[in-house]
Amino acid sequence: MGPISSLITMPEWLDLLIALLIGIGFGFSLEQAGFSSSRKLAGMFYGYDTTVIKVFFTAAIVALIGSQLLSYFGLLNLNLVFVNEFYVAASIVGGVIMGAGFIMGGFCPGTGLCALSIGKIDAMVFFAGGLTGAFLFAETYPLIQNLANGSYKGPVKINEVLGISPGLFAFLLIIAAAAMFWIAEVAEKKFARPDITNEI
Amino acid sequence: MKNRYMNPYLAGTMLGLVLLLAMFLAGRGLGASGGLKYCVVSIVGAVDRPHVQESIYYSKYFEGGKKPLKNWLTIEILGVVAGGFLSGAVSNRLTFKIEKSPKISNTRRLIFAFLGGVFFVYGAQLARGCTSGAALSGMAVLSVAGFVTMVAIFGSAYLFAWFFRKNWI
Amino acid sequence: MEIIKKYKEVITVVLIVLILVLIRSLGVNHFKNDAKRWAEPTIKQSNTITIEHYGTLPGKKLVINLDKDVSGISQITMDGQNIPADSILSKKYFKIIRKHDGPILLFSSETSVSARIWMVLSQMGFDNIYILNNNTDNEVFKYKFRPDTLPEPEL
Amino acid sequence: MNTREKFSIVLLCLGFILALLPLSGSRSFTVKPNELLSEVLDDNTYLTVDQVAKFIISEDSSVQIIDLRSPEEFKTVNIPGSINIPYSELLDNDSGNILNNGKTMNIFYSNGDFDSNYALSIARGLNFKNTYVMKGGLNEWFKTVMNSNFTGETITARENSLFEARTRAKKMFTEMNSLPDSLKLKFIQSKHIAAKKLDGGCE
Repeated sequence: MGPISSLITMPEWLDLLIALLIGIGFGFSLEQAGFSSSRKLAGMFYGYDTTVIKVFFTAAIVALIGSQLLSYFGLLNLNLVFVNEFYVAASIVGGVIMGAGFIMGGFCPGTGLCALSIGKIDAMVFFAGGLTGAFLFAETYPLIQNLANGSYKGPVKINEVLGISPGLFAFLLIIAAAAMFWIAEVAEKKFARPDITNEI
Repeated sequence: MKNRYMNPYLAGTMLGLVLLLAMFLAGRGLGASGGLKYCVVSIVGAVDRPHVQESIYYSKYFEGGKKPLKNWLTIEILGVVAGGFLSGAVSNRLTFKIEKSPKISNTRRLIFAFLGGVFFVYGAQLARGCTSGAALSGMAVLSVAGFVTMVAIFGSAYLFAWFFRKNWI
Repeated sequence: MEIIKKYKEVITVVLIVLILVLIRSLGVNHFKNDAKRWAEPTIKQSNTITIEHYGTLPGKKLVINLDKDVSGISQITMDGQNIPADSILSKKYFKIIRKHDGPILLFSSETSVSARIWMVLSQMGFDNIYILNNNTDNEVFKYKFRPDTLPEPEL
Repeated sequence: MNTREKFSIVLLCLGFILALLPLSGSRSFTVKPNELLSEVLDDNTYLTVDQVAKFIISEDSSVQIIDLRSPEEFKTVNIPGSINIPYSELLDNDSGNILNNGKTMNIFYSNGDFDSNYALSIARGLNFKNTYVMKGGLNEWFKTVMNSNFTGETITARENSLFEARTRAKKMFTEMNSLPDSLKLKFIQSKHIAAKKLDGGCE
């Protein structure tokens, strides 16, 4: 059956309306989680606030379980759901650059946007920086083309690489996540910074 | 006194369900950095047409009279801003302010915020997705790219955390 | 009692999912997972058997005549069970098929009908089911294509 | 009992259930068995070779003819304008996107009556309502269209148009398949619609 978009050829307006609604839900959840606060986000790298890890992994796992169940019930054809393509070098280098950006700016694009939406001036500057970054990438693209498109592996799924069923992998991932949640809360007590956490 | 934030696990579940909905309705994950790119592309397109035509990068976003602004991701990030505002309104967190550690000056915070934006989105373009587009959505569909990007982002952030600790703690 | 109170949210969520999953996996009247697996015999062409050879199958056989009339099957066997194709999933007949253990053989004077019904039943999880037919060369290309010897057309 | 423990337990339980399920990437039938049964027994899912012949000579672009035979067989002879999805690959991932091509009709044919009708049951079971079968397959096509010659004294208007259609289809078929392999291959490649790429991510 699903995804709906593959069943019926949607008129553009409907497709974009869905995009808007999804976006609203996305922004709302991020802001409710407290991702509109750079100090809260940065907290996870210094241990005094690990909300990021909790929200991030809970979300990924919920979506993972949900999609697997839907496909088991025959409601969602996972072969028609986009799977990110794997460019080894690009993913790693890009990831490292993003990490640096994360710790400098205290936002990632998504969280930056919803911080901006509630009037955080630093987030607006971050957004301006983001636009500049995208512009720089576009201009420097010819130089880094090979890096960006090199070592292409296609849309590979991790459970296929490991040769186990998606369900089993999900289970292992969840075990790891549960352990991480526990560690995270221990860390929060160890590196507690009431002076900061009370401000945010 | 502002309202407290939602319980992280609850918020995570909510976010997860939104992601699931995106997969079910549109057969795709969430994304943010892509939207920024399309904004830039359309701005450049409006300012400097000829440059766009010859550039191998920009041209592909305009071929066949495509409008970068009328794009799933662009509309989605509009939604993100709206949703964030909505949430801020209901838990009255709407205030203009520069959030920073008291130990650093506003200018320093803003400079780093700007640099952060530049780095993050540049990296996101390279990795074809940011924390939401590549890491979160990628993990939900079990894509290797998602896990690798996620590890790279958080791993390097932890490494660099020491150098920038003055900004935060 | 204490424990149930303490864990009530947990129990509700897990229970709901568990029940849904059980309904899905134990229900009889639905298609099994993994279409490719249940179509495998047709790719290996191990799901058709000729009238001469079907006797060699082990176990008690159930020959099903999918045609409206019996003239076709009566030439093969007298103990064929007459089940019109359109009522094969009706309670009465489906029970017979489900209860039967041993090979099930589908016969129809229309090859296409038995082929289609075979796929439907196989996807519902019947793995000891065959198509009874004689024209074994049905999927063999019987003709010879003669290219025209005229000078080829300008393209 | 704090929230973390509750959530961890729920997720672990669900994960455990998932781990036990026979999940696999490949697809499963989605329509209800009774619906599928009535669909596969519907006579409108059959097309005669003459109907197909008419589609070919009119080069109807709303119709997609799908050859289920092996690539080798396909290369030697195939119906003009058809694309090749070997039956053994029908259930592979991208074939779904090929059937999902917005055509009003996807017409399956193989040499005979087995593969094409298996394919129809599969496609309909996966909820591709726009799928049909050319009855009798390529054998029937040769019997009726390629070897058609009118015997008799007088010919009615209907027969006349029928035979004219057959003759024209036959001509197209022969021309197409008489091409030297190199040209034919080019033609086939130009006809082959690639599975449409999925849209998503931050690209």
